[in-house]
Amino acid sequence: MSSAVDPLLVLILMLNFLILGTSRLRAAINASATQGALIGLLTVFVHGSPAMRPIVLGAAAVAIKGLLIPGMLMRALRDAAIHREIEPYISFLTSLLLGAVATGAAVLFADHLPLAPDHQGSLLVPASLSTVLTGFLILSTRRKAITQVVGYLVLENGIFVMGLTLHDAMPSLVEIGILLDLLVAIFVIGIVINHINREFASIDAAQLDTLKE
Amino acid sequence: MAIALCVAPLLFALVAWILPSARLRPWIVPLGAGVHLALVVTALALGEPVEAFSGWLALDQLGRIALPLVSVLFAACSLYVPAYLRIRRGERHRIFCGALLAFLAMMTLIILSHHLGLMWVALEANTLVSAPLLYFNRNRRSLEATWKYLLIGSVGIALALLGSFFLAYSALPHASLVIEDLVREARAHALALPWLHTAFVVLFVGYGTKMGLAPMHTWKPDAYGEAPGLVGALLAGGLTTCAFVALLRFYQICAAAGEAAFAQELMVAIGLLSMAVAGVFMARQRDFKRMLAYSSVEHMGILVLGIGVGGLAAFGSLLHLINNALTKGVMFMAAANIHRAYASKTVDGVSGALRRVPVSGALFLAGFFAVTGTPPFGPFVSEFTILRGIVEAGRYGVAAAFLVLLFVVFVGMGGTVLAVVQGTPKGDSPEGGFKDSLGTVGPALVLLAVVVVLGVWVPPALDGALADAARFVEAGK
Amino acid sequence: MRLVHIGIHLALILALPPLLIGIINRTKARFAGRTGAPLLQPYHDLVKLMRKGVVLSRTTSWVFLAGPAVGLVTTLLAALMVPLGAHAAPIAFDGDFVLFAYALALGRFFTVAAALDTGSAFEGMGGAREATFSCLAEPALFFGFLVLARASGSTSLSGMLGPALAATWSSAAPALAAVLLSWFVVLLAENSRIPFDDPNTHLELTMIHEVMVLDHSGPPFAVILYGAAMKLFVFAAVIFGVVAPVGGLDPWVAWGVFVAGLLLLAVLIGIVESMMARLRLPQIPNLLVAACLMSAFGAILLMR
Amino acid sequence: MSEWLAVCAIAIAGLSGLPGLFFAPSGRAGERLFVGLLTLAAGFACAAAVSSLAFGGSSELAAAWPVPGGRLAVRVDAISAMFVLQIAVLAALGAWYGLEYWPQRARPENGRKLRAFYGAITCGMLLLVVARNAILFLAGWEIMTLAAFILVTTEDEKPAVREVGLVYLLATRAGTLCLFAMFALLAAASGSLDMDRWPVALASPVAGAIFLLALGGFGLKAGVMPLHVWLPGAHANAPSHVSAVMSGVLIKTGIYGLVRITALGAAPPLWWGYLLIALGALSGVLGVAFAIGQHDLKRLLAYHSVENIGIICLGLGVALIGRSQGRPDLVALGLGGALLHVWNHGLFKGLLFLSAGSILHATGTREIDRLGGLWRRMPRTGLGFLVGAVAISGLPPLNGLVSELLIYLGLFRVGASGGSAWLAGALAAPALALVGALAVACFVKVFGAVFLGQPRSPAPEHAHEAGLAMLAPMAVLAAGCFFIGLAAPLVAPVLDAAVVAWGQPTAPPLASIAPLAWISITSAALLVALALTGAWLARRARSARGALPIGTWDCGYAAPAARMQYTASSFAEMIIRLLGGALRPEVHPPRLDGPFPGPARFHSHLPDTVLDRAVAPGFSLAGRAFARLRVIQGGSTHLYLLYILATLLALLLWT
Repeated sequence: MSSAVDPLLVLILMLNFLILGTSRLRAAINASATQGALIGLLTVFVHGSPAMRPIVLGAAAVAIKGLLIPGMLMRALRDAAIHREIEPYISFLTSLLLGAVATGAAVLFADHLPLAPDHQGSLLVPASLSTVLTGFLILSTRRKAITQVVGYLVLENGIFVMGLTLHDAMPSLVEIGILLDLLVAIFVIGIVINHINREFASIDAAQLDTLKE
Repeated sequence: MAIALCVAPLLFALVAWILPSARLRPWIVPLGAGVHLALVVTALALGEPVEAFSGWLALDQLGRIALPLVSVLFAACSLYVPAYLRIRRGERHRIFCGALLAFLAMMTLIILSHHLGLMWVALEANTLVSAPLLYFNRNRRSLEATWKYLLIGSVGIALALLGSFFLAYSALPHASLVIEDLVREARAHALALPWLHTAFVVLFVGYGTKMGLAPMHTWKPDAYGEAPGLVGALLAGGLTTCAFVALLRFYQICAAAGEAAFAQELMVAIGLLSMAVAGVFMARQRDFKRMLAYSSVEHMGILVLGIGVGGLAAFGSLLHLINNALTKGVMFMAAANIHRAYASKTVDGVSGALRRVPVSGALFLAGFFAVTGTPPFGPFVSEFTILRGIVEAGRYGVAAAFLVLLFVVFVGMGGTVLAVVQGTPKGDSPEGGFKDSLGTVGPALVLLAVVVVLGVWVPPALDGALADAARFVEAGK
Repeated sequence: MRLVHIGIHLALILALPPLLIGIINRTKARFAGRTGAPLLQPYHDLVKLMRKGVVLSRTTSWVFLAGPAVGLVTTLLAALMVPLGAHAAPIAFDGDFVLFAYALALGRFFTVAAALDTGSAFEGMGGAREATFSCLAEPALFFGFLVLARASGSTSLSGMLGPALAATWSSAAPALAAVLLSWFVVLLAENSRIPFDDPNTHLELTMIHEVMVLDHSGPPFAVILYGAAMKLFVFAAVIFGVVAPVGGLDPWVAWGVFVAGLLLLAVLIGIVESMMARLRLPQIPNLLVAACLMSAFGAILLMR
Repeated sequence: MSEWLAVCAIAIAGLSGLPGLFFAPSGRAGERLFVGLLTLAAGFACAAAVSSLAFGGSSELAAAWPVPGGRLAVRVDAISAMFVLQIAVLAALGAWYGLEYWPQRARPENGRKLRAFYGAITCGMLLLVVARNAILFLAGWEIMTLAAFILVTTEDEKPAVREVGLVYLLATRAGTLCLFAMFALLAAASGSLDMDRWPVALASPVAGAIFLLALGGFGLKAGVMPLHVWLPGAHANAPSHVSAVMSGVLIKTGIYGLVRITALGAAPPLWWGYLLIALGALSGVLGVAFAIGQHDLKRLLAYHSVENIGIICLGLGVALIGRSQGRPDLVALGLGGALLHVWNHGLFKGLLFLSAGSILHATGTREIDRLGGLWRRMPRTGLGFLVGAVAISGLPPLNGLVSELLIYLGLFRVGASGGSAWLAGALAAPALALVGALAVACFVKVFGAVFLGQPRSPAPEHAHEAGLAMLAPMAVLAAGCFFIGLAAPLVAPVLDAAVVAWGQPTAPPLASIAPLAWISITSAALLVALALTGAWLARRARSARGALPIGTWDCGYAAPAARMQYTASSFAEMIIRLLGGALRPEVHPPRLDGPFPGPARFHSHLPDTVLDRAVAPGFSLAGRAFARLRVIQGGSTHLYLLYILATLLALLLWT
């Protein structure tokens, strides 16, 4: 566990707020991409000594979270000629406040969980929890399908961070976490968004509410 | 053996994918299903334990209930495939057949895997392969359904992963996700309880989303409503079974850690809530496929309620797992036939099914009576056993709520089903006029026969297996 | 000896009823300041009717004739269950009061059926009234039976109205009085006397019993009149049994007292009829309900 | 012995309708085979009952049954035997009646279905009255219930039929759920689902709950007011021979259940008896009151089923009071009367429904006010109806009187003997009297309006007498009414056996405490006297016949028309107004204005207070409330995800 971990986590938290606060889709995507890349770095730094395995994992994370998925999102953005604004159900200010509340709650909650000795005092658990909550927040307050995908990315970034706490104990587990990204990458964005775009001539997820009671 | 069980369907999926002949392709599915069923039977008959990968895959007492169930259900549904694809000629059979068999493989993997990570991967893969099945109809509605299914399902899966992490963390420094290890740690009280509690809650919500417990059930009516009836049967009978099995594994760990009471409270509450929500939405439900979805929500609630009460009720709920899955198969296939015969799935457009498609109509009616726990059908035995369990546990309030909700559900479902099957047929039958044929009603008839048999005769072998499984879940041996 | 008394019982049942009617009419005439018909006039009427032929509407079936027959026979059966003198009635067993009430009901059934058989609006109307009012009279009757059963400790009419009752008059006088009053009302209602109905009114719309028999003629009509008289006799005998359970006396004296009492009762009825005016139909139920409550009150008094 | 016979009967009955499904929809072979098989089954059942009653000493016939808690245990004791006999007789007679009433040739679309489920309902009823295990009992119970549902909705193309079918289904399910709870309690308290192990449960603190649940479950089936909501509609809309079976025996299975459960407790608390007597009085009075107001012949008969169930409950209540006060004589009178009335009601209500079926068959209408003058056109049916009407009113010389007399005696012993329970008897006896009087009024009204006078509409003018297949069953039932009425002492031993089977070996034989011989002798004498007087009058009157045809005098009105006759509705009007508080009739009087008002219509209707003013509004209210909750499923994915988050947080906070 190197000293670079906590600063990275702080950055990740900052990005959460950036994503919550920005009104521009592009910025949100870029932010999530950066977050992914940072998590890739984090994977490496969580270990005291740079070993082969974490480095490969980190590289993969950077590749997928930092490049592949954002790339696809951008393409979808281009193809679908989407309106560039984020249209939240709640004002950005409120989102930010909720995000702050979520982060605080996460920190408090993490405190009453007994941490393993080498995670004592580290931000790993709180950061991951708050990132998960932020992801949820974005998922459920942003109109566009594509912003929901961004939210989902944030959510899983949080989970990934949680996974890092276990990487020493059971590396394989963390690695399958990557599969989660493949799921999102391949399906949610690649295919479905394009279909939605074709069928509905827009990817405003708010239109997807014909099925109801 | 264990590996064969998972791989065989995949091979057939591959065959179905590359097979050039569109005429033969539909028959690959029943073939694969048959082979899988044969494998399952041999595995059950086999004396020595079925294991692989140093215990990561194993057929335990729980699997001995769930695996044959899934296999039988899939076999019955697969018999429906050729007739169905004959009607849907010239559409993407390739993907459809392949995905179906892959679906079977993943379900098998979930049931067999004793490594929670592996199980999670299988569940995720399962979600992926079911997406094209849902989207088979290729219209806006099915697309929307698929989108919701994927997004909500993915969130559920994500939570499941987070929960798995928590669980593993609770076992630090001996973090592991192999059930046996965790149970051992739990018995030794080496699990950090706060982490365990958090883990269970998160896992309950995550897998509960896949299982379709209220209020995480929201994807269900859309998905079941828009998917082909056959796929609906597999989701309602197969996927939910797998998710339930997964849930039971975590419950097992909690029980081993002496935290059963904590988990049970959760299950009872969510179980009753699911039944209530189902009841509310089934009342005056116009769309009979959505109605089936809510019925599925209700029965998921009954299942967790039974486990939550424990004892005899747990036994009953394992029995109910079987009965519910098979009955759902009957109802979804019958509903699919009626849907096709009227080109509508709402009571505004459908009535007098008993006259236009007599067999399917009768099957739908019989399925309704069966699923609402009427003798002499199987679900009666299981629901009554659960009730006895609740009363024996002295939880009279729960018993009262259980019965009242059963009645509410019956009222709602009865109104819709009778409106569908009785009366004089509305409108004239659409193009070509769909008629009952052996291919479309045969599978449902087979399943119904099984359900009736389970209602009047629970084979001692099955009875023993259920008892073992109940003990296994509650006491971990 | 018993046979002799049974003979007397039968003789009284068969012979006395028309005389009661005669007495009532005579009393009313006297109150109206007329001489009135001779006491034996009812007998003459019956004989005259017997000699006449029968006129039947083409609408009617044999139910039309069954009405009078059943009416008479069932009343006769009821009469055979009421103790008249010091002796138990010829037919007496536990619960015979049920048969008593239901035999009369059977008679009612066929009388009303006969009325409906003519297909005439008037007679249907009369039948409806008869059926309705006896519905209200029945509970009053049974509350009374309860009181008598409790007081006399017997569930047979011969016991209820027998010596055992006489003993309880001292202790349970209020309850018995209540029953008496309510049963007197029942008597007037069941026999369609004033204030319920006026036997010799001429406005069909207001009649109950008379309007049911508009179409009858000749012997059937004679049977009806005779049956009606006998019904009056039966109720009078029951009431007399409540007032004066003569069981204790010497048999022959008892017979005498009984006959005298019955004639007195007839006079009383006549007086009531002359004093009171007919009630308006809508008010009749209220009076009957009052009678019910009265005997119910009696029951409460006795049993609490 | 008798157990094996019963099992054979159950099996044959269950299969009887199935072969017919494979015959041509137009041929007669199927229905003939069905009637043959069902008659055979009935024969076996009767043999079972008779052998059990004759030789007594029935022994349980049991086999293991691999269903959780299940056991194939069957036993035919005296109580079961009484019900088996009744089920067998009525089912067989109904089947014969169906040959002409619902012939396959005339009903190709639903005849085969009807017969298949007719067999099933017989099978289910027979099974449940001999079952000695809860699971087996419930199996029979639900087979019966579902078959009854299919039979009621035989003509499901009619919206009204579908409606009553749904009401029946929901009501009966509510009852079944009560039974589920009851059996679960019994099992929990006694550790077994076998009946002979249950007495311990009735000693446990949950006994009261068990009794109330039994009352709910079985009372719904029996149609005890106010649980009768399903009964009138179902009986009215089912094919008439099915109505006969439902009213004659199906609702009695509810009574059977009550008898069985109450037989378990050694000394039940007094309030059980009070409750039954109160409900009985309520059902009796309101049942007959609603009946009087009906315009639909079969609906009217259905309400009389409610009334008679009330009378039976009175008897059962007396028996319970006797049980809790340790007075075997009360038990004998009450239970004997109740069970005998079960038989009697089966006989005369079956007879009445079959007659009503013949009327419907001949005229095509059930509207009482459209009928009239049928006596000349269908005299045999009329005679059958008359017998039924006299019997159901409890009048001598028929069977209704006997059972009511027993119950009266019981009530009087309770009410007049000064025991602590006197109030129950003191209020119930006059109520029963009121019921009797109202029944007389009601049936004289029906008989007069339907058979006497002149046809009120073209419908009855061309009516035709029913054929042998329909008349013979009616004749059998009528004979039954006479037999029990005139030979009551012969029936007493059966009732004594039943009382013993109810756990009262010390009870005195009925013949010793009830004047059965007297009743029969008097009735016979009455019959003879009636015959003689009638004959004499008829001879006197014959001279008049053949004389020039005369119309009804009608107070001199020259041209009386059929439409001027007093209608059934007007006949009942006074009584309805008297009881208006409870009945709440809907009357739509015509608006007459000006000195010469134009033609106007009068319309009156008597809705079922409980169903139409309480239950149905309650359901629609709940429906609207649910509809308001539907917004949860609004279709927005965001909302759905929020639910998940909310649940997660809520559960995390809760734990």
